[in-house]
Amino acid sequence: MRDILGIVNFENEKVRVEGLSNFRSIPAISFLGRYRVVDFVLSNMANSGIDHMKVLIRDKPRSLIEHIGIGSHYNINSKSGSLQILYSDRNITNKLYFTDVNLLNQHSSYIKHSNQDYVVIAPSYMICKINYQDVVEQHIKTGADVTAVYKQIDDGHKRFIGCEEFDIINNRVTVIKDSHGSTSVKNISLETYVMHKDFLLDLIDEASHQSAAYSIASFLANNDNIKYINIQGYKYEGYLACINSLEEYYQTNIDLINYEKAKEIFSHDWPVYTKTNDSPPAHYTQRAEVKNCMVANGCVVQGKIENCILGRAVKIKKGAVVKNSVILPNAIIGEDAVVENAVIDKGAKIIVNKEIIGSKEQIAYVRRGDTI
Amino acid sequence: MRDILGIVNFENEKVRVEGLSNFRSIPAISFLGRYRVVDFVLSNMANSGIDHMKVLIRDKPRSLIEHIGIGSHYNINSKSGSLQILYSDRNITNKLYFTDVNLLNQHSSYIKHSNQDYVVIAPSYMICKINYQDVVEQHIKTGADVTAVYKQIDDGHKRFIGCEEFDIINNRVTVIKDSHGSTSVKNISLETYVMHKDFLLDLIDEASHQSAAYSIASFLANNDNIKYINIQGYKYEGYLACINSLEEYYQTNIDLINYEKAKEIFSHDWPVYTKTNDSPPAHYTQRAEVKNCMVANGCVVQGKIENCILGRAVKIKKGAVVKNSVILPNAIIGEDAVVENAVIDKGAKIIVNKEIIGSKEQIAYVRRGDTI
Amino acid sequence: MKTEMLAMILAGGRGTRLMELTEKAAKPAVHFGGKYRIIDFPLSNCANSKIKYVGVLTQYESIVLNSYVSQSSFWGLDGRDKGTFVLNPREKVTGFSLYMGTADAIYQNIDFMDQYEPKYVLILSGDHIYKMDYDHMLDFHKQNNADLTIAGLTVTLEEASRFGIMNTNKDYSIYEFEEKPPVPKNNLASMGIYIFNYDVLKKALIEDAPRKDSAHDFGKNIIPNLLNEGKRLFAYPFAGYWKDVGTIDSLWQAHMDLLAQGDPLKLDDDNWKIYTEDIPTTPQFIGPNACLKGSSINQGCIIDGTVTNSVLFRDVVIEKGAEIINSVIMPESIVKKGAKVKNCIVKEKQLILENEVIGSDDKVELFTSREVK
Amino acid sequence: MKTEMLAMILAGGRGTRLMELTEKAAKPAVHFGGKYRIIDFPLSNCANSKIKYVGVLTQYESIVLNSYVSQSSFWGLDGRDKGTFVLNPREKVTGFSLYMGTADAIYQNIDFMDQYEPKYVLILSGDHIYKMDYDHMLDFHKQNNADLTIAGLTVTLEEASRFGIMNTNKDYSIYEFEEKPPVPKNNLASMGIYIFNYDVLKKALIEDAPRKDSAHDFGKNIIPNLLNEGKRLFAYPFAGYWKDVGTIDSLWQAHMDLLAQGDPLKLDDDNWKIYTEDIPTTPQFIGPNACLKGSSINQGCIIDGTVTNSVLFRDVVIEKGAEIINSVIMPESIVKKGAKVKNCIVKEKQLILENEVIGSDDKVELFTSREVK
Repeated sequence: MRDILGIVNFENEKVRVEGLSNFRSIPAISFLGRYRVVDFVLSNMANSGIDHMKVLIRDKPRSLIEHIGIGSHYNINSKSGSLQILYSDRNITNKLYFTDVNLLNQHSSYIKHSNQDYVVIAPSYMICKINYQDVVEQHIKTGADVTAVYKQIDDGHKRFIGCEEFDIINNRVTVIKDSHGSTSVKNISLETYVMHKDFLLDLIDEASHQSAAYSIASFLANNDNIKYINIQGYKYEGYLACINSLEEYYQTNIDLINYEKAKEIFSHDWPVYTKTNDSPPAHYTQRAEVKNCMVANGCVVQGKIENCILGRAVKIKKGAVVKNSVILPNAIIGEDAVVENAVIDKGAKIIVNKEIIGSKEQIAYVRRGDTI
Repeated sequence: MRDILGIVNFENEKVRVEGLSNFRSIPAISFLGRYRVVDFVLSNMANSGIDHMKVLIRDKPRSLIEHIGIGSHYNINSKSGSLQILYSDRNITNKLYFTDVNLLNQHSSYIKHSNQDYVVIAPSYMICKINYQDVVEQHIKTGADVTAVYKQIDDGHKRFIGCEEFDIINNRVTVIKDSHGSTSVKNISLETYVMHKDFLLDLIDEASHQSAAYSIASFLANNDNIKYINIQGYKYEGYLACINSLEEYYQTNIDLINYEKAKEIFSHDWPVYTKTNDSPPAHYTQRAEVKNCMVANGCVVQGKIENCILGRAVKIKKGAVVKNSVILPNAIIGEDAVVENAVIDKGAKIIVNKEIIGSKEQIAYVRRGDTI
Repeated sequence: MKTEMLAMILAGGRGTRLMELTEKAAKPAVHFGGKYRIIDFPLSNCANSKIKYVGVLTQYESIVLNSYVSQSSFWGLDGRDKGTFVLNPREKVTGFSLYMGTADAIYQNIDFMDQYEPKYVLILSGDHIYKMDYDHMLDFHKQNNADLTIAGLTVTLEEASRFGIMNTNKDYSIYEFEEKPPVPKNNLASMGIYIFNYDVLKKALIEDAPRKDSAHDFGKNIIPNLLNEGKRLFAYPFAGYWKDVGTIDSLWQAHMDLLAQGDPLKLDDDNWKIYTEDIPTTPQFIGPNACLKGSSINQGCIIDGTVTNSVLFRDVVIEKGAEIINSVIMPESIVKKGAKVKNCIVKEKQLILENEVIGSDDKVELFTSREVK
Repeated sequence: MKTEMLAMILAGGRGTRLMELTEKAAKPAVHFGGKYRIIDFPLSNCANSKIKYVGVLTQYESIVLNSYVSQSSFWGLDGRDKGTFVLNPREKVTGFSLYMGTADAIYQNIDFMDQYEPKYVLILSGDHIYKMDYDHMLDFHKQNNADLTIAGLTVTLEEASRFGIMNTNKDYSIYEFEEKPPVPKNNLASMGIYIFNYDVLKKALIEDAPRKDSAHDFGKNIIPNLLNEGKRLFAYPFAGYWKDVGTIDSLWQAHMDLLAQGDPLKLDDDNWKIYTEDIPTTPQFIGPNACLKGSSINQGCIIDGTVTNSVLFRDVVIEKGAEIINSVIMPESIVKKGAKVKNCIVKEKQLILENEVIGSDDKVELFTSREVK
């Protein structure tokens, strides 16, 4: 097993999960009840035997810093490993100039002085299950400059819009472009790159000289650069979702209620780690009716729930009916309230008898801590 | 013992430790060899039985976040206690408006929902040894709105310039003003306040309504406010230093080499905690000459040192002569180099034969990582 | 290392009445409440009462218990000035012997206790389910200027003869202590929770140790002796939920209490959490055919059957059409399609076959006979 | 809980030749190197070799050692999938007995090892000072497709008869193992560091256990038996600094080695740190009258005297005019004005009076006779 440096990247400036991302950064958003979005990439790294990680943060650092801590719940030991949060010391008011290249450039000495030869850079907002050791092995075997992970999809006309797609010839990535949903079958980029540490340092240096607005992805995508950089594709076959809008957030949650689907990312030999809270098991009263749900500990269900995700310590009161909804931790759905096709943010209270009804096309959203 | 919420405040915008504070925030500056400035206030809190702390950060958070972590080396247990770092989620470009009031206002729900009734607010850049339990006991007994800690000094014409001083009548603080060094005997504020949690919340609310530029200190100092707020003084008798300039930083380090003086802040029943690094003991070779020094672990001394503070893993090579200087961790003083009246920042290298000579009036400073 | 009150947990019990559940684990390591082990309760009580050092005295086959207890971080008892310590019998200059009784177990660890120079020592049992603030009990002990304070529970008069019974004055001072009296004068029972002034405890243990006629037991020897010597003994009345889960029936009953009484232990209380090991699992999946009523279900479970009045631990699978009634299913057990489980405790990692029926209407059964491969 | 290679450290030694230093502590807990305890070396080697689970087998009077070893965070062996575990003798269904020999100690903990389903088990001694990457040794073991690999050190022929001596072929396969041979054929000595295939180890231990004529010892019984059975045994040659500090003289000599050989253990190497307890102390103060030559001095020391070729542990005070020569001063000892200490090991918390002279020119002395009040 190789000693790899893991870098968790932030999303690009176009990504926005309407509502939820007003209150915290995307990696810190509650996901599938008991997790945060960032848990998946960090667990992939931990399960790949990576115990030196850097997490890049663009904004709203507090909730992410609190959730990640020093990484001990991702099996990072403070003596043998390290998890370092990299945040900009400079005031960058224009989001366009707040890129991963810029941030890595500020902290390049930490990359330079790390003991690891190879680096994997992966974004926090892609949900997948991947062993980065395999990517590094392929990278070394092919002698590529960069190995970029992609998945061939056939529903590109409706999903992964706004992601990047690759043209690939003989396994080499020749074109990187935005995915607009015009075709169904395409190679979606997981925005996950493996390269030698020295190559990354050169890339950062070169990119920041060429333009202050370059990100790693946009630098590689540039027609002049991609000609000279040997980017090999690594084909990923597993489950993939990208949390880049409220709709994708909602749909990914709902899709994974199905256990057969969820098995693609959850298995006992590849645990998804998260910060836990010592909550008691979920409790269902005599009047509970529950079908097709994913329920976190600490919940008390007295009403009816169907096709729902319940975060930690959610309370569903008597007579309440909740369908096709994502309820974030500590929210309370009052007696006889009705909630459908909604995302209820953390700690919100839906009062007695209230109806919150969205549709598949227009998900209803209730803000953090609001009482409605 | 009362359950108290500890808040570590940042310095006001006038404070600047020339050179050193370009690279990290003042609380993160290396101090007395093995410590950081912030260790003293955090240890005072830990030794006062406080295990819920908030640390306010204004800028350059990385090195402070790394040093503090989740507070385990200050005896904060992740189950029974908490250390939360509060950083602004907003972009505030004008430093004048980046006040403690502003930051606490952004995060006031964390204060509101804490289980503690009393709050102690203390700055990171004052070096002292104080049991906050005693201040809280006096606070409760006197029924004050605010209890403010001060020390009566007699060298005010040369030290603590730029700090605040109190006029006190019958133990009540009647005037708070800047200390300009015009008189010797005065009551210097430790910028340490005890108040009820509810009073703090009201104060934050009121201050931010009155002016966006108010800090807690400047709000209390306002002539209209101080009339109505019962601020009682708590007289502190122990050692006090304030790290608010390069000169004070240097002088405080050098003063504390004297063990009789240092005993005022170091004792076995009041440990100063810090993040450690598993360095071996300091090693002195056959040619070492050492007088009046404070030396951290990991150092190797082959030359001559006198009146110096050596940070962790500093190397003093053969023939080097270092006097009256503060050497930060990992710095190397090359063979036959001469260093006097200097502050050598972290990881700097002074090459063979080089002379770095400052004076008491003009301390020499070598920047972090520089090779000279 | 100095500490005001040190806790010592007697966790040596083989728990033979819990039968196969304790085959490889001591009784305090038995699973409880859908998520916990029994010893999580005294250990979490210690952590929440701000006790810093806890010695756990184990003896029998205690690999599972020893490994578990030594992970002090589970209860937030890790760190610079804290810790849990497993105390097995050790060889000494004077030779070696097993722990001969509750008092002897503490006696053999006087050197451990001395390290912390405690003013008070709290002695607990490792196999009781309850929440208690030992710091309040210490306040009570100090207010009474007591030498020994014993926590007391009001039991029915019928039950009283199974306990040590404390006969007290109005101020709760104890004038008589009767171990398992055939005709109890009173129904205030000792819970086996003691706060001793350490000097009094140490002297009593050293005096008791060489006595050939002593069972070296707190209830039978130490406490009566102290009363005879005129020491100040007080009863600390306790009112909350308390259960000794020493038999399969009482273990099952305690789980039914949890469900029927609406969280009598207040497991949901954020200010007095019961801490336990954090095992990474999958989320809890409830399938389209599930029917859940009056049940507590932990994370990692995959449920597509009917679960009524039951407690399911981590990673239990209940397939479509299976029915679980009034039962306790321990971690990683699998109940296949159409099976029926009634009034049972199913040990961890058990497999119930398709359409298998286990349990009966009139008694509680323990299922331990088929491990998952 | 599954792990590739589990480590088991034999730390039961009473260390009688270290005399009063082990009065209340087992030998592996003895202080070493200005900052460490002996057992920090094997434990840090395990941590640095990425071994996750370490069992530490203790027996004699081991409160200090048990408490110390159970703090797995000292070596970064804490966390979800890691741990140090103290393994005292336990009562079992089959009864109870002390560890009768090195092999019996491991045998009695087969249930502990089974939990982790290891492919390999690394067996170490808790009282040797060295740095070794056990992961490299495991690579060597795998490459040779060995059943057992024994780390070997080249000693002088005079010393050889104190060790188990391995007679090997060119490829380091062992054809003969002689425990303490009077006339050694070779000088490749066993360091008591073994990597076993777990299935081979388990079978050998189970077969050895009932044999009445066996000393249940690896060197005397298990290894010769495996050779007889035709198993593949290899010697793994080790080249670095290694010291058995079993006597006062060798403990002192090891400290002098540290000073004279310029850090032979590379304690300064950031990539292979020796981890230890982090005790908060004051900084190290060197006063105006100090003279320090060829010495290692830990934090918390306050020095105003002369220290030459000596190792000073945490919180040692050397007053003005006092002189320390070729000595080892353990934590919290105080040397008063004008005193002289030469060729001594001073136990922790000792007081040397004003102008007192201890130690002599021609031999090493242990000072343990006056505790600081």
